[in-house]
Amino acid sequence: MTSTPRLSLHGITKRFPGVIALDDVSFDVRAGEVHAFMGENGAGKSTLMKIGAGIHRPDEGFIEVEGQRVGLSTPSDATALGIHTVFQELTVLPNLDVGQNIMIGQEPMQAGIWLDRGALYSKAQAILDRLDIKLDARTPIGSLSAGQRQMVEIARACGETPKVLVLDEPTSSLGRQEEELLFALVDRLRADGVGIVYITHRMSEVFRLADRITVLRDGKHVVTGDAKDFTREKLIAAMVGRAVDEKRSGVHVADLPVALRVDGLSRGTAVRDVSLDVHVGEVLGVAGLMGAGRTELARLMAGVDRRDAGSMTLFGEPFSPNTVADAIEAGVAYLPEDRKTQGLVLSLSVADNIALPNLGSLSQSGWLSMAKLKAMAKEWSGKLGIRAASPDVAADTLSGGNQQKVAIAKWLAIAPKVILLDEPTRGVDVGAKSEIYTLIRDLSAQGTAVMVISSELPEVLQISDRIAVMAQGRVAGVVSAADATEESLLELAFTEQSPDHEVAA
Amino acid sequence: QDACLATAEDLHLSDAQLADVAERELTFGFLTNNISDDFSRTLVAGGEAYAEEIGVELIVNNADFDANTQLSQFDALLQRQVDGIFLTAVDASSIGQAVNRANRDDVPVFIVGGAPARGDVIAVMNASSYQGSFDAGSAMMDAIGEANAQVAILGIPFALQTIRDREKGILDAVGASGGQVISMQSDFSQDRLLELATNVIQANPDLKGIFATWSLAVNAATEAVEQSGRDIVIAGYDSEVPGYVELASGDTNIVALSGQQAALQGRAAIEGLAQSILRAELCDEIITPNLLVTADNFEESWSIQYPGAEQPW
Amino acid sequence: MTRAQLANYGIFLAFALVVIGMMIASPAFRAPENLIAIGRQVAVLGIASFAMTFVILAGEIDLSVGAVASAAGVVTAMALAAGFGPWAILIGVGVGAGFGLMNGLLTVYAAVPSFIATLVSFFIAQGVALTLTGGRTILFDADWFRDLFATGSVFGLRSAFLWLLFAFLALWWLLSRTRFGGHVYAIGGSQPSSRMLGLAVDRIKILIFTMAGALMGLVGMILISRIGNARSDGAVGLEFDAIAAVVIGGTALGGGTGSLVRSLIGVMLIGVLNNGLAILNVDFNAQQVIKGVLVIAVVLLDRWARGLKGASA
Amino acid sequence: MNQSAAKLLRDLMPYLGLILLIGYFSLSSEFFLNARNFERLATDSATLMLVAFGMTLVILIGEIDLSVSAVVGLLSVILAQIMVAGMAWPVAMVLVILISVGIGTLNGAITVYGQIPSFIVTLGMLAIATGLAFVFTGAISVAILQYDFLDLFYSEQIFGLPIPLVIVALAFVACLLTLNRTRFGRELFAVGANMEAARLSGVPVKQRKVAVFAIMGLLVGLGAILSAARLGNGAPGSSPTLTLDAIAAVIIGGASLFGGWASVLRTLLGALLIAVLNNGMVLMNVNIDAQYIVKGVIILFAVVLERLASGVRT
Ligand SMILES: Nc1ncnc2c1ncn2[C@@H]1O[C@H](COP(=O)(O)OP(=O)(O)OP(=O)(O)O)[C@@H](O)[C@H]1O
Ligand SMILES: Nc1ncnc2c1ncn2[C@@H]1O[C@H](COP(=O)(O)OP(=O)(O)OP(=O)(O)O)[C@@H](O)[C@H]1O
Ligand SMILES: [Mg+2]
Ligand SMILES: [Mg+2]
Repeated sequence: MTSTPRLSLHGITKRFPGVIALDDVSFDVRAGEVHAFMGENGAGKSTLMKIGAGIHRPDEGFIEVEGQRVGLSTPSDATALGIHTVFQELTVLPNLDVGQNIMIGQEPMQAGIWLDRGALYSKAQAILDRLDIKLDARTPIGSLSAGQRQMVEIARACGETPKVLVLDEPTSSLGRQEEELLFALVDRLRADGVGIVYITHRMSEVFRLADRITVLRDGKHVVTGDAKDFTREKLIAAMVGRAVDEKRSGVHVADLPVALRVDGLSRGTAVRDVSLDVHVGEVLGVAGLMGAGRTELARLMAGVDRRDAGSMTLFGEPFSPNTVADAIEAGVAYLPEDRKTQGLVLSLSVADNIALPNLGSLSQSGWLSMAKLKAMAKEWSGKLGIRAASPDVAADTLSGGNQQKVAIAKWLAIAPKVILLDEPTRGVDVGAKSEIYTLIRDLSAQGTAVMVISSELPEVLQISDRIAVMAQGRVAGVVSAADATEESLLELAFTEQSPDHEVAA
Repeated sequence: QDACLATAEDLHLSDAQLADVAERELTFGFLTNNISDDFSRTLVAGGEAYAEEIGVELIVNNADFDANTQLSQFDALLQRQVDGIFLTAVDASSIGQAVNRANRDDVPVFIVGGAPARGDVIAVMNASSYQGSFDAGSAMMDAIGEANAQVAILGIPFALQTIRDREKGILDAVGASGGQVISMQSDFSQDRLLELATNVIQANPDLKGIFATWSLAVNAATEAVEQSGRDIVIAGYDSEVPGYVELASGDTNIVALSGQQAALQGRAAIEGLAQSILRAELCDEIITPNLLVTADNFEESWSIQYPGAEQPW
Repeated sequence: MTRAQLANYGIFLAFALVVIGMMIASPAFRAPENLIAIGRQVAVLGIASFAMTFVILAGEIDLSVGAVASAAGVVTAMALAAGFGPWAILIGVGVGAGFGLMNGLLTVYAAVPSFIATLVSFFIAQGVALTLTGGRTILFDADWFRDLFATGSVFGLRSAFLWLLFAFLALWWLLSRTRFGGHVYAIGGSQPSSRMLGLAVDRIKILIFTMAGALMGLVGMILISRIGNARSDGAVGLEFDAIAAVVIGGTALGGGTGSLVRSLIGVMLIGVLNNGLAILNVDFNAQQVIKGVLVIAVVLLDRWARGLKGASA
Repeated sequence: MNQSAAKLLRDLMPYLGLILLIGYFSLSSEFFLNARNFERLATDSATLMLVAFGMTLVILIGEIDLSVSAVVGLLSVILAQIMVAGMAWPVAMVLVILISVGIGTLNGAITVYGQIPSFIVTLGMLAIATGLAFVFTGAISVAILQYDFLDLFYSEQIFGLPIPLVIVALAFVACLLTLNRTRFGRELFAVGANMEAARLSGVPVKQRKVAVFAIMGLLVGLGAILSAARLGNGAPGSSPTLTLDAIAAVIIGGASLFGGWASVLRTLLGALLIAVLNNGMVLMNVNIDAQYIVKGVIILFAVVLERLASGVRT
């Protein structure tokens, strides 16, 4: 265990225009350990690992692999040395299929010149099977969910057993079963002597997996130590620099007026005959396995997709949005689950992103008030603690967590009556997470009806008043959060597995 | 009418006029509608050589068949305060607005390709597009020698006045000898013209002749007929190097090509502008007659059409 | 055929409809010699479109195609005329590859968008060709060369068509049966991701442009062999037709999706329309209108078929 | 002081190519730098400018319009023919603009609702408009003899400025304000950069796209009128390079061919670069064959400078 580290980064400093992302940071990972790498959004975790992956060049400092000093000038230099990385931003190529994605760069050849397509798919399939990932190698990526794409990414990195595996927030888009699959995989690879760097914002994962923990704050190294020497509170304090109140908030009595009523909503097989009420001033959690239909339901409620059947009322009035604009008009906001492709226009500035759904209120007969726009951006950047050089920088220069805050800010700014949040804390650090929870609480206290879709059961339990559990497109049950446990929710999530129910409707 | 200068020869400058011209240090603009054919090049070369000889500075520009570009170039020349402008118009009627401006600036304009819709030019110089094409067409119909012969026209998809005159010439020639035009196809690129000619030959088993309205069409028709192995005669407008080589080979389907006297026109361009500046009166139209180039007279025609140039065959 | 399968064949179906329509309308069209002629006629556009397919798949564009092919043709003809013999072939391909390399280097290392980089090459190649030819037609006398690239035939198939066939097979293999080809798609799918995955994005792009340039050398040689002369405007507008063929085939501008077979269909569609409408003696201007409407209709049918797939998934 | 000088230099960098070119021509030709030449430059390139502004919007939303040069030809033919038929020029102008907006809207509607690339739709429109213009005229340009119409655009002035210049200036300001100061403009940026995110933010993506094509139609219509007035006739095929020049102006201005970012101001400078280059080469009597090479090298030089500048900015 105390042999030469597999990978060590020494005294790394990295500057971007206007930011010092990393300031003299050292980090190493040994064979057969899981080294958790923690820190707030924008602390510099991904940047450090991109240096280890040969994507960024450090301004100062150097890199050693198994004690040998190396220069990593391209990503292939790193992979050649056995350092494989699953990046935070998905790098699956959307126009290829699963097998091609897994084997890219190491496609099997015949006679040196012919691509051996048979071998390509059988090898890729073998990797998928070995990792217990239930996917066909010939499936086009376009038809996969975000979680499935993430698994493809992991399969690619683990294709040939790496020396060092870097996982940057691998569970952020995974479902529960896939998570378990990943944890088992990590355990197996550790046993095989792989050095694993594991970046996450989820405390439970850290304590479940890590041997050592390193914490980074504002680009500076804070502490490195054995996982067993940390407590939850100590870890949070190291990351945030203060204690964070994680207590579960008081549960409301759901004896409140109905804001949005959903009655028999259906679309294809994804959403089947769903009826729900979202009350004024309550937080309705929606739990379920990946693919249970939660996102599809929210999209129907927000006018993104057209429903096949069913109806809705908003404060008793018929509500049948045909477009998102209709929903916004009526005061219903929807935060999509994927901020990169749906939530944000990454090339636009933070201010423009926040303004986008608010352009109606920021303009008078079409003319925009730039002063109002700036003020709105400033106000919400401040309220959510968005870390950006200024509201005028492009959203894609922000860290993932800060991007998520921008995506939420733009919907809060419309002052919605009903807000549908799909995975609102995906990729968000503990500090910010608790801020978002507080925000959600405040919103509901101020009389906004809130629906939160989340794949993290602790989160659902913590912030909801009631929880609806979906399974195979149907609502399997609605329970009071006070009475629910992770186990009881899971049990509901697994109901209706038998096909007999298909005819029930 | 009899007071005006009517032919290219009439435009020649006397020694006294030459001395006057040299003293004035004139600058002329010379605009061509394109520069990638032998006609334009010879025209420019003729103009440049003579301008040099008599001490006139020449600004040459090419419009690449773009009427708008030609107009901009015309305006730039006015800006440059040239003493006269000669142009082979992309579209004579499109230059009228600029000619009007030139009139206001008192800059004489000498044009090839028809009178502009507005403004006054000192004269329109024309090769005999209609007559040349009628003559070559008649030669073709004679060579075919049968009534109701089917012929095709291969052309340029363009609003050039000269092309329209050529088309009229051939239509009249065919009509006069009782033939019928069964197909008219056009394109810019030599390769596409070859394709069109091949297709037309393929589609019409009774085709007896092809009339090519410009140089590239002549090349394309020659090649297409050769490749088809059919007995189809060719006549055309423009006699350029490939046409001469073909005629010189002794084994050709070309019966006649109508050749413009580009070098003569180039020189006349300079002379006409100089005459106008020296206050001579030019007739409205100055015709430079075409040559009918055939297998019998090609050597002689060459030396008239391209004086001093090496024989390419 | 299931609906999902139909979806992938929409373009083929649409193409087949056009061909059948033409066959019914014209006996001359369905003559075997004519069908063979179409194959020969699309050689130039075909090879250019295949090269363009690679460029577009990688998310770039090449506007220099026509000018480079013309320049390569001109240089080759001059080399042949100067007695370089077989070396002329190397020179022609070299000129093309040189311009392609320049496109690649400018795009990759000077961070100039390929639209501009290749526009610049377009201007330079055109200027070079014009300067070299002086705007005149270059004749060369090398039957072996013309036979090799266009006029010779094996089993009744012209060599131009055989080059098309050969280029198609070789490039199809390269695109769908080699690692390189896979990476072309990857780059088009997402350039940032491809970089993070360690693909040699820069090198692949330079290679694609250079290969496209070299293929333009081949195109230039086929062009001059078909007609037997070389001109600075020999392949004018080819880039535009090639991009159109590729996009009509269904390859997305912007990169990542498409195929060589689809481009071939796009090329054949244009070839059949050109040939068929000419053979039917449709008025040249009406041809344009018909082509415009048909192109939109064909692509609509293709999209409609793809929509079926979306609906059934 | 020093810092603000550095900042000024940095802000000017993208335009350095144009500035250097103008400086060079001014020093080399006594005829270049004067009001009359710039007036001519502006009136001569008015159609290009108008079309390039429209193309900026079209490219911004990730689309393209290949039909403009053919449509300008067709519209000028229609304008000339209805004027020859006796219609008063103001009515004829309005009619032509309506037709043009119709063509633009049709391009947009087929693109959006037929879900086929605008490249194909406008390619088809290019062929159709070319064919129709030639069919209508039999390839013979139609002279416009209503001299008050011609002189209005190319002799008379407003506030001492030629009318085409005033029209271009108004269109420029309108496009600039639309893009940067209106809801519609902001939405276009989002549509071009990420259509799905824009849709999920309540932007009616389809309507916006069709609207952009309609605006393109309006500008093309104006451009066609100016072109007809300038040429004094309706001429099919009169401006074969218009489309490519307009797209080039937008891309030289730094926009991506695939959408998401564009600037009308930068397009204006791109178009100016092309216009100044063409004008200056005539004034300086550059050899006709060498003109192509000079043009290529200068465009390259200007764009490299511009890219260097954007590298500095991020
Ligand atoms: N390409 C870039 N250009 C400019 N700034 C960057 C770039 N990449 C990262 N940064 C900045 O560097 C800092 C560190 O970012 P990094 O992505 O490493 O954070 P992180 O710790 O991974 O955060 P998260 O948990 O949100 O993923 C941030 O301030 C970010 O804005
Ligand atoms: N991109 C896709 N292509 C095809 N089917 C999909 C896609 N995404 C989801 N589905 C299907 O739609 C249904 C509902 O998926 P949805 O995304 O709404 O589930 P979810 O509960 O929100 O899960 P997730 O955790 O993935 O967001 C499932 O049957 C799923 O398989
Ligand atoms: Mg990160
Ligand atoms: Mg979901």
